[in-house]
Amino acid sequence: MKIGYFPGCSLHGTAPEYEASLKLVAKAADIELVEIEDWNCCGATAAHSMNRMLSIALPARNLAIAEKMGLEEVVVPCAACYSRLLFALNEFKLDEKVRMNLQPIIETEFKGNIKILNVLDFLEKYVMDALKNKVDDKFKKKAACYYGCLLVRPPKLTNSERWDDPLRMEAILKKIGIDSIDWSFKTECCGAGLSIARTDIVGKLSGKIIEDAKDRGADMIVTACPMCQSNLDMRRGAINNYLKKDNNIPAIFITQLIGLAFGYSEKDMQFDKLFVPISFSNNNFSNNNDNLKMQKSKVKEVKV
Amino acid sequence: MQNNMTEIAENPSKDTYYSNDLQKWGAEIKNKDISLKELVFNETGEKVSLCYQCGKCTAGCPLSDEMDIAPNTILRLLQIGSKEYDRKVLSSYTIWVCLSCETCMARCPKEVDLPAITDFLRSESIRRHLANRKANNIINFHKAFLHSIRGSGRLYEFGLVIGYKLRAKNLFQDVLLAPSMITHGKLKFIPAKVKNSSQIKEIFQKTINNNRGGK
Amino acid sequence: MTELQNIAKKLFDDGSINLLIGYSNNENGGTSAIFIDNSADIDKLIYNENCHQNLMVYFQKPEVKKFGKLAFVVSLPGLKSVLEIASENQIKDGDAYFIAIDKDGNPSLLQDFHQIEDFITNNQTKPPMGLLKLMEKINNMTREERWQYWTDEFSKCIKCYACRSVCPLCYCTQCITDINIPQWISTESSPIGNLDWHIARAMHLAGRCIGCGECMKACPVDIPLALLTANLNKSIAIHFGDEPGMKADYKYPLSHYKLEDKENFIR
Amino acid sequence: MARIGVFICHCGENIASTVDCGKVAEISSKIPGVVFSTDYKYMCSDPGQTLIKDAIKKYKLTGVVVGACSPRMHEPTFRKVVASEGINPFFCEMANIREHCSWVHPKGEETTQKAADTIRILVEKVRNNEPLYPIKVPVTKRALVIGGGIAGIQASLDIANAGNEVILIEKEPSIGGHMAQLSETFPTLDCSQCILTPRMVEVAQHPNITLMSYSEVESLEGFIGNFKATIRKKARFINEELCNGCGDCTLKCPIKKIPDEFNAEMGKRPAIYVPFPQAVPNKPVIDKDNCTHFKNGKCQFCKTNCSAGAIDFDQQDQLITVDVGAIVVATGFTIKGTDFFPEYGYGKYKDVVTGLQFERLLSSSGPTLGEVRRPSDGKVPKKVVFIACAGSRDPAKGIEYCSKICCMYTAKHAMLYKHKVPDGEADIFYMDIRAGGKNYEEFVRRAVEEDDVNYIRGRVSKVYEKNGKLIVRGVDTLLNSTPVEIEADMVVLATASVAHSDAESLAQKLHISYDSYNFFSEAHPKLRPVETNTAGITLAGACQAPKDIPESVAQASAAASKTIALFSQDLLTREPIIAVSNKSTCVGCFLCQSVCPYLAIEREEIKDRNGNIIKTVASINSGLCQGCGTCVAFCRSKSIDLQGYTNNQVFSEVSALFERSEEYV
Repeated sequence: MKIGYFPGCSLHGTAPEYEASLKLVAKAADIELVEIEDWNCCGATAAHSMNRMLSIALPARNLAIAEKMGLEEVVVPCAACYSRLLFALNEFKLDEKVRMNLQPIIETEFKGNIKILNVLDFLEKYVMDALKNKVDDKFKKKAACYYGCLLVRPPKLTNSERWDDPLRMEAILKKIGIDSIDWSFKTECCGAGLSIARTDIVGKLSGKIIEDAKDRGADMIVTACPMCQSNLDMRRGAINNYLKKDNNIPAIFITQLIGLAFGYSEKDMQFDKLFVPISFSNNNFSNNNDNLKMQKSKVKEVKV
Repeated sequence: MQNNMTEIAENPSKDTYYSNDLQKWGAEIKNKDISLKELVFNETGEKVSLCYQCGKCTAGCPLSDEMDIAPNTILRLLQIGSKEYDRKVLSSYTIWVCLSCETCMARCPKEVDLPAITDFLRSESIRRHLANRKANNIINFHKAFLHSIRGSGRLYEFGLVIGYKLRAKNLFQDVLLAPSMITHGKLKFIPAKVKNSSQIKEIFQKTINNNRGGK
Repeated sequence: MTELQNIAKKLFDDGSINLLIGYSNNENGGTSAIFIDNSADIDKLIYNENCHQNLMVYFQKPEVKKFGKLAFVVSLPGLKSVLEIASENQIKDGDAYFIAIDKDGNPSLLQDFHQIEDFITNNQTKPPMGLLKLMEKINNMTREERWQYWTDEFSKCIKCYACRSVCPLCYCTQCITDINIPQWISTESSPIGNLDWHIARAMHLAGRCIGCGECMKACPVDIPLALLTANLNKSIAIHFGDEPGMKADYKYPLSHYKLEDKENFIR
Repeated sequence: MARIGVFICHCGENIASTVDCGKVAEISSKIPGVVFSTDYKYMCSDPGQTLIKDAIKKYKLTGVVVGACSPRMHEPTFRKVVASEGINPFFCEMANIREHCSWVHPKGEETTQKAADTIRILVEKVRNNEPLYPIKVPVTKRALVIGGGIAGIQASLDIANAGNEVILIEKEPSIGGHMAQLSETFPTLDCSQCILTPRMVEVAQHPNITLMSYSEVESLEGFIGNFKATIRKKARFINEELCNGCGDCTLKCPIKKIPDEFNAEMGKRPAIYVPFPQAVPNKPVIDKDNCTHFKNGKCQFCKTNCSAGAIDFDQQDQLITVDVGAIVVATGFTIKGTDFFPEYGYGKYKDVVTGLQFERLLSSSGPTLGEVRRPSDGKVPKKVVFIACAGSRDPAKGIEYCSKICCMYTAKHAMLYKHKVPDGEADIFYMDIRAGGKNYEEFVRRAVEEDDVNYIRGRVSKVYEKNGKLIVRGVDTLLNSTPVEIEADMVVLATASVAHSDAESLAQKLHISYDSYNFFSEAHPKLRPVETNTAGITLAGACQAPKDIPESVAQASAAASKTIALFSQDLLTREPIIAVSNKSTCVGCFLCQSVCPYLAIEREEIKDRNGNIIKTVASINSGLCQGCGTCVAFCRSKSIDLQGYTNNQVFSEVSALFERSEEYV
């Protein structure tokens, strides 16, 4: 079974572990991910902040190429890219002006028949069944499933039913024996859009998320978006700065966990790429002292 | 190049690249009778009159305390439709600090698409050279981002950060994160490029120059 | 003796029927209806592919009814009309025997509506391709072209009412076109009168027509009349999901409200 | 040969300012058969009526067309005029040249011409009219009241006190409705049960009232004065005649943990239960779904412990048919759940409750005996946040309309809470305060000024739990839209009032109309606010729209007075505008029967002299037929005609439209 795949810049940049784990999970479920040829950036917040048509045209080019490749579905693991691609497709379907103007801009024929799957759609549709009997004792850790904004919002676009209290990730994790906590910040914003320009805001928003997950006894935060994950994982400086204390709760991709359940190693799942380390090989988290030290020293330095 | 960059960094509204359609739309903008709320309706299809000022958008906004004007007040100012208030909206910091997290829209009892309105207000703000100076960093980041993908079709983080730093004149922020990103294999020095990069440039050319920003 | 004749003979012999309506060869080398009231004439009874007339049209005739116990030789469309008129309270279970001819030409005796329903379900046939093609062609026309097409067709009508006479569902003792106070439909074959008649006829058959196509075959000027009712049936099936002639307790969709009925199709 | 008179009314300036009335009269005079035609300023006035009478005498008129306002307004007036001159009143027709011409078109030649056309059409109708005679039908002087809340109780008592029989049916095991659940009532703060229970007892003891609790309407046939209702008396598995209401059975029931409906699921009840101590009738009911005996046949504790021997596990639902002359629908409302508001955490956090649940916490008969204690740990909450409009005025997730009662009960809740917990704090998030009622505004101000309730104008975006506290994140729009975060011990949601889930099917059973929210529709929003479009059926209380207690009671009395007025007559006079079938041409397809909304079409067997059935035809019950004409439209052989609007009349009206000739204009 072949399904289209749009990695987006993050999976080729800051989140290689997400791509690696997703690909191996797909392989385990007997799915071949076909990368969209010569894909381009979806434009992200910058494009829709500056120009609407640009924010439609950039994703639409990718969709048009995917259609041309004969793909019926395309997996978009990055929630931000997913949102932009879905938005472009939706506008193409609903706005006649867009339909008329798009073709000359992207210079490719586009019919709008393609289906866009986010990573949860993909896991539910193609991987869930293969996860039977994958419950493993080593997963006895409590997860805080973090969805962020764009997997669920705007509800009309994403078609999410329980957008304020989604339970899809929880259901997937349950399949591999991971219990999830009930918490309040599942769909709060982590501040990704201002990651570089206003790092202080990221510290505050992501800080609140990490604090609640920790307070409610989560051992790890599970994400399905490279932007969320990178903020929660890499921005510990700003986060700890806001929280005024250090936090070592890891933020991991859902695909990394599922990969483990399929029997891949932590090395295969590129656990080494995570800033805040986690390991399932023994019953405790490997609190790598070096890493912690690095976190601490960074906090100090940023304060200066 | 560097000079130009600096000048723009100080006042992004002077950046002619993102507002060179001013001439094209100039006539319309000169037509002062069109209030911003009508423009919002024409360009996004959103009716600001739907808002009954319950404030749920502001209550749910993760960034409302960072904003100079509360989201519901933005809608109220638009509803009144005076020139003074329109200007106030377009020169607000609010429209730039908005993260597009869509919480306001998802919670709004009247389903006003505030994120779509905000997107339009941003481009209109630049077009009218009214962008809030406090938002320079944010605007510079967006421009650096678009500059990066305009060039290579994909985001080149290292280049983006460098480009942004040049625009923002804030070379040392985040530098501390870079080494660990490199050691974790998360930052690449060689940009990945789209083969058909001329097509990407075309897309930029045809959209930025021909479109107001809204519908 | 053929199997068909055997069945008929048995019905007469045990006194089950007084009249059998079937097909026989006529002098013109074709087939026509034959009314057999005693077993002596049974050898005239035949069935072949030329026997298409829907004999159920005779069921409501007083001259036929007075015989009391009846039997009909019917193929699929005839049986469908039995169920349809049953749903309209015109025939009760046990009113007549039906010698059903399946698609291979084999006869079997059906006595109750259940058997008929099963027979129909097991012997479904597709409408002729030619008809479907013509229907598709007309449906693909613009509204103006369609109007022109039917205006042209109706202009040929000579108001002979053969379409009405052969239709097993046109059983009203007083047809709307026979009423003159008020004169709903003008009697002469003027363009407006023709249009009036065919629209009234089509609307009266909408959702009831079982598609035997007799109207079209009987038309001396070859107006493709069955298309009108077939297309109306299609619309009704799309909106209400029901098809006439399949069940004896068919609830006519245009007069029966179901909670799940769509109400938004009227725009 | 018809001799028709045409009378054009100016309606003061209403018609005359747009239509040239003189010209219309002149044009009309040229229609063949019209022997007299005139116009006059007020045709409905005394001189106008005299004018018509004089003309009838002088010109020996056989028919009259009055061109004036809507027949709804003055048709009875003019028909009476015509009848007083000895002509069958149905030879008088009205042409509505006001609503159909002058009010909707500009002044001009074309409008005048349309008026003239309208007159011509009616002249053609009158020419084809036939004399008709009113139909008299008897009235059953017994009312059916559906719903035993305060509205149904009030209506029943009023009708019964006027000397009429009443059957009051209630679907729950006890009457009392929502009012029985309330603690105290705004704006007087008197105890809800104290004022309600005497009425409940009065109902139970009234000689004219038959109370059927735990019963629902199964179906309804008939028409005003002559309804036939089938009522399903649900099996309560108690022989009500034997039961003495001692309550032993409820104490012995081993099942004790079923969420208690009366306490809005804040308390628990056994499987055999009386909903509340003051219930009327005070007889228990067995909840079959939760009873061990019905589940596996292993328990009969209640039966063995019943000294009266009243437990009857074999009881079945009973269908009871009653004849009634009028119906009062008082089925009330229900509370919309808050599942559609996941952001407020209802169902997820125990201390987020609905207004009705809070009402039970305040009530001395409630699960906490009137002490405000939070459901999670039984502690007295020191900070309670009330959220108004939790569902109302929210087209995106809830309902579009204002539920009307929430502003007041929220003020009351906050006030009562402060009275019970004087050191507690009460915050109310609101959008607008709607306190338009006698002493209502004063009540809300009292909450603010005397009881220190803190009103915050703004909506809450999210409620979440942190460190055992409920964090309420809202905004104060009066303070420059400042975000507000309140750490609360308890959150009360003023959920929306909505129609019952079965309101639509009840409306269809009763043949009454309902709006898009499934509230039942009144016949006219201003002038007939308690009647439905179906004659003989009236509405009372919140089944029509959200209402508070005084309004419900007022409407119940209004519905009762309509019913009593109906019962003051022995015979009802009905217009003879009914359908008749032609039995010789009817083929008996009974399409008419399947479309008749009034079940007025019956099957009639036509027999020959020897008694053999020749055919079965449609026959129309003149008592049931309402003259809607649906059957006429469906009859393929045109074997049904509507008296007063026969096919021939309508056809000639339509034909007349095409006959406008130059000479008339």
